[in-house]
Amino acid sequence: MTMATEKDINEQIAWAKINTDVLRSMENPRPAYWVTVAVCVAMISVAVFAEYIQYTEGMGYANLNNPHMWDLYIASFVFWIGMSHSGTLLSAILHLMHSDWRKPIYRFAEAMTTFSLLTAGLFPIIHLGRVWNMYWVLPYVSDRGHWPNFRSPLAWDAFAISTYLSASMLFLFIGMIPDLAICRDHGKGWRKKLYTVLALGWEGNDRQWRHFRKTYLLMACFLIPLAVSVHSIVSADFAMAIMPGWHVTSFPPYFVAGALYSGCAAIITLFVLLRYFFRFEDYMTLPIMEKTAKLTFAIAMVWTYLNLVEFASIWYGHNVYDKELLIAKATGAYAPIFWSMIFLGSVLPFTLAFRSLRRHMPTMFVVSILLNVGMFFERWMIVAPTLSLSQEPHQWDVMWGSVVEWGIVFGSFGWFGLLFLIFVKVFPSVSMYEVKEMVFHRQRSAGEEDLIRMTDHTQPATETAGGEESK
Amino acid sequence: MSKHRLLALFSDFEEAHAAIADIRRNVVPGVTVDDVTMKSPIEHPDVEEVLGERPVHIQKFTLFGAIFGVTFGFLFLAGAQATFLVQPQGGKAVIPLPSNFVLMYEMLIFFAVWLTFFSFLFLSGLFKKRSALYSEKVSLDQVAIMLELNEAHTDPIKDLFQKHKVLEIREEVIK
Amino acid sequence: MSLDNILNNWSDYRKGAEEGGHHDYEHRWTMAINLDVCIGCNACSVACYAENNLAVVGKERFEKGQAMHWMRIERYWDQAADMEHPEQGASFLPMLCQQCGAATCEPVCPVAATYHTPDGLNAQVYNRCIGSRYCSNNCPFRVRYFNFYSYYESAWPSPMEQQLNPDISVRDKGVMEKCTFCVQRIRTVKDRAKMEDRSVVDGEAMTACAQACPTSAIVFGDTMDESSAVSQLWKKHQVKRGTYQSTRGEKANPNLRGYRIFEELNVDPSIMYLERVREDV
Amino acid sequence: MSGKMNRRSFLKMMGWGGAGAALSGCDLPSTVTLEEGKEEVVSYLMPEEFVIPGVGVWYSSTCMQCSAGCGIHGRVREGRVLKLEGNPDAALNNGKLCMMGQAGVQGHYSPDRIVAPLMRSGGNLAPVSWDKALAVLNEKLGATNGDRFAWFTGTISGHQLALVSNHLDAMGSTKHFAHDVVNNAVSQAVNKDMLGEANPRLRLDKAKMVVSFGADFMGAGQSPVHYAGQYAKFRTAKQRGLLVQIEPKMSLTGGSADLWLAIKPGTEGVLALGIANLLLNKIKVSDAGIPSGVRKLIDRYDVTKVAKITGVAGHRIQRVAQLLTERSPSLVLAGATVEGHAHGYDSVAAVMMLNHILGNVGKTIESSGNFPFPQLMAKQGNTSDLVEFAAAASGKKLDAVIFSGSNPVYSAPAALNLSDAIGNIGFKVAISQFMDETTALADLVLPAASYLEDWGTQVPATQAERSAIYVQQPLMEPLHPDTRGLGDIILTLLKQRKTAEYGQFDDYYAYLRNAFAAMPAAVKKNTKNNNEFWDAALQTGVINLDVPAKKLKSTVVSFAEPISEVGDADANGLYLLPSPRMGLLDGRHANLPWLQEAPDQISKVVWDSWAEIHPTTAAKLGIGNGDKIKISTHSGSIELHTVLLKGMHANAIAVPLGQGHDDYGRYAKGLGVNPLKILDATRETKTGELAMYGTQVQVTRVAPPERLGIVRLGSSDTQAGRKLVVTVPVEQLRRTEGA
Repeated sequence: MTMATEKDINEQIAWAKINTDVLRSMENPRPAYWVTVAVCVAMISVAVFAEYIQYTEGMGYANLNNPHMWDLYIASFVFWIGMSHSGTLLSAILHLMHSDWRKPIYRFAEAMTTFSLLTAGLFPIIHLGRVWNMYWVLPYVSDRGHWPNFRSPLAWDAFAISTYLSASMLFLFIGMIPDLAICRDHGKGWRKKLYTVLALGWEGNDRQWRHFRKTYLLMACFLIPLAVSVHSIVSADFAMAIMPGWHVTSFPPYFVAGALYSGCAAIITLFVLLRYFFRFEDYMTLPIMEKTAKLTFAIAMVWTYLNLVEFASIWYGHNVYDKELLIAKATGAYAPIFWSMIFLGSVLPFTLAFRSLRRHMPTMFVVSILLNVGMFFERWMIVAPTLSLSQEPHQWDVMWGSVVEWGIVFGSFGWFGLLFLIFVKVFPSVSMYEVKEMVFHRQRSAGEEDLIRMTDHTQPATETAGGEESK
Repeated sequence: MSKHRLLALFSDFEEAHAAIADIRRNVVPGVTVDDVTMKSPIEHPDVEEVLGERPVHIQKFTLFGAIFGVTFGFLFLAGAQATFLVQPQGGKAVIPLPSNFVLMYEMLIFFAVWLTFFSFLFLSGLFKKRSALYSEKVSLDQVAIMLELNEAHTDPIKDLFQKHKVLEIREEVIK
Repeated sequence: MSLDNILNNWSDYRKGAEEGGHHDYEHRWTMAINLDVCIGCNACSVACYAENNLAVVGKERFEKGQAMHWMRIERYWDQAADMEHPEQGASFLPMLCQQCGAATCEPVCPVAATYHTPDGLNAQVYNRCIGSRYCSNNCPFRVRYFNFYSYYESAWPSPMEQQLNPDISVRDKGVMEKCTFCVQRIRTVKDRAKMEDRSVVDGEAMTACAQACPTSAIVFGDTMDESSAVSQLWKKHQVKRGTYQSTRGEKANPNLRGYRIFEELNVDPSIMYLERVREDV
Repeated sequence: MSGKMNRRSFLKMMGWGGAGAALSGCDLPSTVTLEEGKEEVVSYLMPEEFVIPGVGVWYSSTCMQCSAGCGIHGRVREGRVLKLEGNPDAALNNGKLCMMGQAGVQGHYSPDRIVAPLMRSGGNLAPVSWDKALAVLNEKLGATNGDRFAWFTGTISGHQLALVSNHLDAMGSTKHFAHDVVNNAVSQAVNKDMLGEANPRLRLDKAKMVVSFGADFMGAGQSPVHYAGQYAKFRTAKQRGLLVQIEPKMSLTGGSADLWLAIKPGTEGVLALGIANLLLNKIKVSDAGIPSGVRKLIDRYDVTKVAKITGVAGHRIQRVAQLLTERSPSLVLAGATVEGHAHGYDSVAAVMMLNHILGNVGKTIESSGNFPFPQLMAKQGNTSDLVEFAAAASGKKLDAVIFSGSNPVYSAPAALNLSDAIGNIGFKVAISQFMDETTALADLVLPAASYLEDWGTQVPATQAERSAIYVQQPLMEPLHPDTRGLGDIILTLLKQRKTAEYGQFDDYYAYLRNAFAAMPAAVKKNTKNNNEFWDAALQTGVINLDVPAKKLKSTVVSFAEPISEVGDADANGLYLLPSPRMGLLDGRHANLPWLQEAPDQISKVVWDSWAEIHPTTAAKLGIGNGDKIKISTHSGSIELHTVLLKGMHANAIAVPLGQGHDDYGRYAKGLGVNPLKILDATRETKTGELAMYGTQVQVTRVAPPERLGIVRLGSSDTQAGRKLVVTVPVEQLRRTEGA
């Protein structure tokens, strides 16, 4: 109950200060910003060069081979798709649950969703042997009577990702319109022109707000089942195959949990960075960090549980192939990565259980990054060991990616970073109008808070009592 | 008689509510609450209480999009599968329901989301030129009440606003 | 892409469904490999290189696992685990695409580049392939080979390109390929039979591996032709087409040597192997 | 060359020989005819006669990839040969073809072929015209005579052999060295002495049991495809044949054995004596016809002693002896690993004696009859000729030598010092397709046509049930216009010496036609005239001969104790087995990428040399799988990586032949090592063959495994519990399929 005394946000904060703080963060990039941009561009150049080699010379330069037809590209694809789920979680699920503490931090999480989708979408393209024919997976009318194979989970991916990308971009954009209007009202020069166009003539009248609220609610309603389906479909890429270690019925929830997990961890990372660099201490407050961290911890435990479910069902299922693979994961060539994944994914999150650590930004930064390393390993451990150890023992092989493959994976972080860096300087990374709403509502309900808390506590007690009585 | 448009800015939300409540109670005859537009920097709480129920039709478009997505999805997929030049199973068409359901589900969401978005763009009155009375304060921290009324009613309304501690009143004449 | 097409396909589909499945094959190309006489000599494999324009990848790429042998001879030591010598020799297994009836590679291809022909073959359409490699990942036999590089220059320096079989293409980088049961030979034979207004005679269509095999361990033919050698073999060994579910327990004499690899995966392979026999001395 | 073939006449000739398969293939554009004297450019849509665009025509010919001489069909499309298959008319291979035969087209189309005559000037080989080359050749050959001139060939037969012999005659020389690393010269000598025939017919298909002492008859043997066909019959017979393979290193044939026994190298003869001992003394088989000296020798080797010497368990020996009496007729074979010791003759004799004791002669060993054309019969290569050649060369007894179809500089052990000795020969001519090690030392290089562009006849030493002459015809125009067939070249040389006899022949084709016409009528059955006979011969690719039946004698020669005293004291001694494999064989196919990429059948290694060692031996030497080791002998050392293999005797280390070329084109160069180089030049005492398997070596570990050290196919040596290859006991087979 000590927690309750601590406010998520300073309710007395002046609304004008919110505007100035956020708008300030969008202006005048410091040298550090440009250095980071340069680093990202350099990382992208590495990937572009690697892709050039791969494009002109062939996929063989990624060290792919007969059993290992997929490797890090697909692992990265799953990783980035997973990352994208955090935005949905924060903006849609918490929105529907009226958890208003999400408001200061959901904007950049949503941007992260979009950008990690844009990154994830690159990987299925990069991994294609004939990239130039990638549009063949889309259902377009062709005079040759060709269609994609709708039975293929990869074709489902194309549908799911395009749906998810458009929905999450729309969601991000719609949610940003009132803020764009603020930017427009305060902007100068090219920014003014840009925001005038993007704000679509928003003037905050009641009609617009009414429609806005409805739209936002409907979008959130669709986004949640969509997000769940997207990662389930991504898991179908594996679960629909008959390979040991892939043909797992618990994969859809496992993938969704893993996605939320890595997404939350990424939010923590960016939370710390934005709080530090943009001095958003007033908005990205410690209580909010605590809530995020607790959420992450809860999801980590769900993920751990699903891991155990998978292991147990394999162990007791007595499918020789699956069992063999599980043992090989734990003891074979991939064991260091496997155990790192278990440690980083299931043990390390216990740091989040400590209040002092949760409130220590450097720790949270390091931990969140390590959690995501663990989650990257998880995706790798889903893709690679199965390929290395399939039904046919003659083709068993352990493969480590080449410089080309790692270069492209490395570059994808640069690409994501660059998109995000551009975003924070062009768009408000904290939702100004929603922080105002949050402050407004909290102020208003401050007086009633005690009463509400009392009812909350007494209500269930009476119910239980009544229940017992009726028996 | 010329028509006037007034924009009153309030810093106190409660006062603005009270002002509208007065209009609603026909304190100034001839001016109804239907003429009032309320502008707010946040998704204004209790706006229905103040302005009364005003209709929103977006959900109908959403429903249409969802239904269209499912039906079109199935017809499209089945049609594509039946006319596939290369039939993946021994030259015969295969219309596999489980995978089609997955895709129909995606298409449901796809069309529902886009229709929601477009209906929002058009129904919410965006893409209009902002009136000259638009105040940037509205996007900061003040509530505005805008209403169109006959010249005769402007003064009583102004008085009403003054009573409710209006900060600023802007006025323009529209014919 | 016409209404006609839709209606025809639908009516065929419906008709087939009523008759308990929609497979009305004209041919069903099938193989039987007698492992007892397979000596593992590699003749089939090299014959396949010669017939099917397979690229030679070289030592470096072979080491990476990027070799293109559609037909590979696997060699296992079964006895040797605790014995000083493998006293019953080696176990050789010619492994090639099993042309599964319920192939796992087919449904996963996003562009339907691999599909089932009316001949019961598991065809790979090189032109359509975009190289997602999902099919290979989902092949329990691991017999799909991907063109990780362009081999025009490296595998066939002039004048070696003159040896290339013009009946089939040389695959460029980014395309999956695999054993086709020498579909170009089947095509020629079918065309000839059609021109002469007769049906295909058993032994007329012959894969390069079956033709080369010095011990005639490989028998290839059409199981729709009841009298073909391969039909007789399948019948003799009581191995039936269909998934494991539909054939389980139907082998009246379990001592017969015919079996299909990974039967339990329900993929309905078109290749029946005959068990290797050894005499305990 | 006056009889230059042009495209038209070539196709005309070829047309007659077409196997006819194509004619039914498609609607013939039959209206297209050739009007004489009217030359114009026509597109391929209106092709010349017998070229049907898009339709392959199969022509018969004979494979020259090894000395077996199988009949082949070559698929010719648009004037190019694309694919080789076995010729079903050839009794030898019955329409089947091994991997080496399949790869024949690659040698033909190799980018490394020599395309013009080369002459040494100022230390380097430089291109010259044929006229110049032949002028120099004639001049040099004119200046020499008698035994100072020699031919050095591989195994050679048919009319090419006849021409070579005639050329030697014309030169007044008797020196024809025929060298082949893969040979069975010792067995031939034993067979000659014991059966009266060097190459009797072996009938695996009639045998109920085969005991093979190191005979890799389906791998690197004398006629692998033929014996593989017989093996299939042997295995699928009503009573499934039983194969026992006894050898120090598991060969391809050993991989298919029911019982594979590892034996200490060089002790096979002792084991044979031990089996004989059991047969004669325990099972009481008659010892009729066994010389008393041999009988005494047999009695000296009881099972315990034999087991101790050979390393084969006593109960195994007893069981094999027992089975040999139960499964009659049987067949006992001796192979290269038995022959390749100083006491090779005695060992082989001891092994072959078992056939006599068991009464197999006449049942599973048949006479191959009197071949009607002895001058065409194969002159089989061996290694004693190599030793003698090296001696003659270093003794400066040779002025001019023509090399063809053999690569002695590559295959001679360093101890023979051949590459230096060869410098003593005044004029060295190489008729060769490729720049191999021998060709690189030649003074004059004549570019040979590939066997797919050349005429010829082959008479394989190993004949099928029906003896035959195998006809070789060009399957396409010469790929490189400046190459010439071997027959044409010899004919040109002969014309210089014997103008009267050979002047009438424009080319080898004309010579062959004449030779065919001259064959006795009995050969030309069912053909009306010479043309028809010629066409029939080309069409089937085979001239089947009725060879009068003959009876083999069944005797046992006296032989000495089949074991060397040398080295036996050293129980831990390691014998180097330079083993030829189906594939690269003796190294002649190292330039064919398909064969380089085809894994070794047993160890599955590609593109390299490797050393096979038994794991216990390796452990004793501190060597791990894939380690780099050094194998040294008196004559040098080689470094290569190991493959631990249980199919090895603990006293043996096997290194495959075929790699380690200094030259020989882009695919062969710089790969692996050549174990032949470090062999001792010990000779078999009776035949003078090189004792190839008798070299003892020291092995030391050099380095741990490297990335490209051993590149092999397949990563698992076991089936990991899968039902991939299922092995069932023969009793199950008997219940269901057998008698």
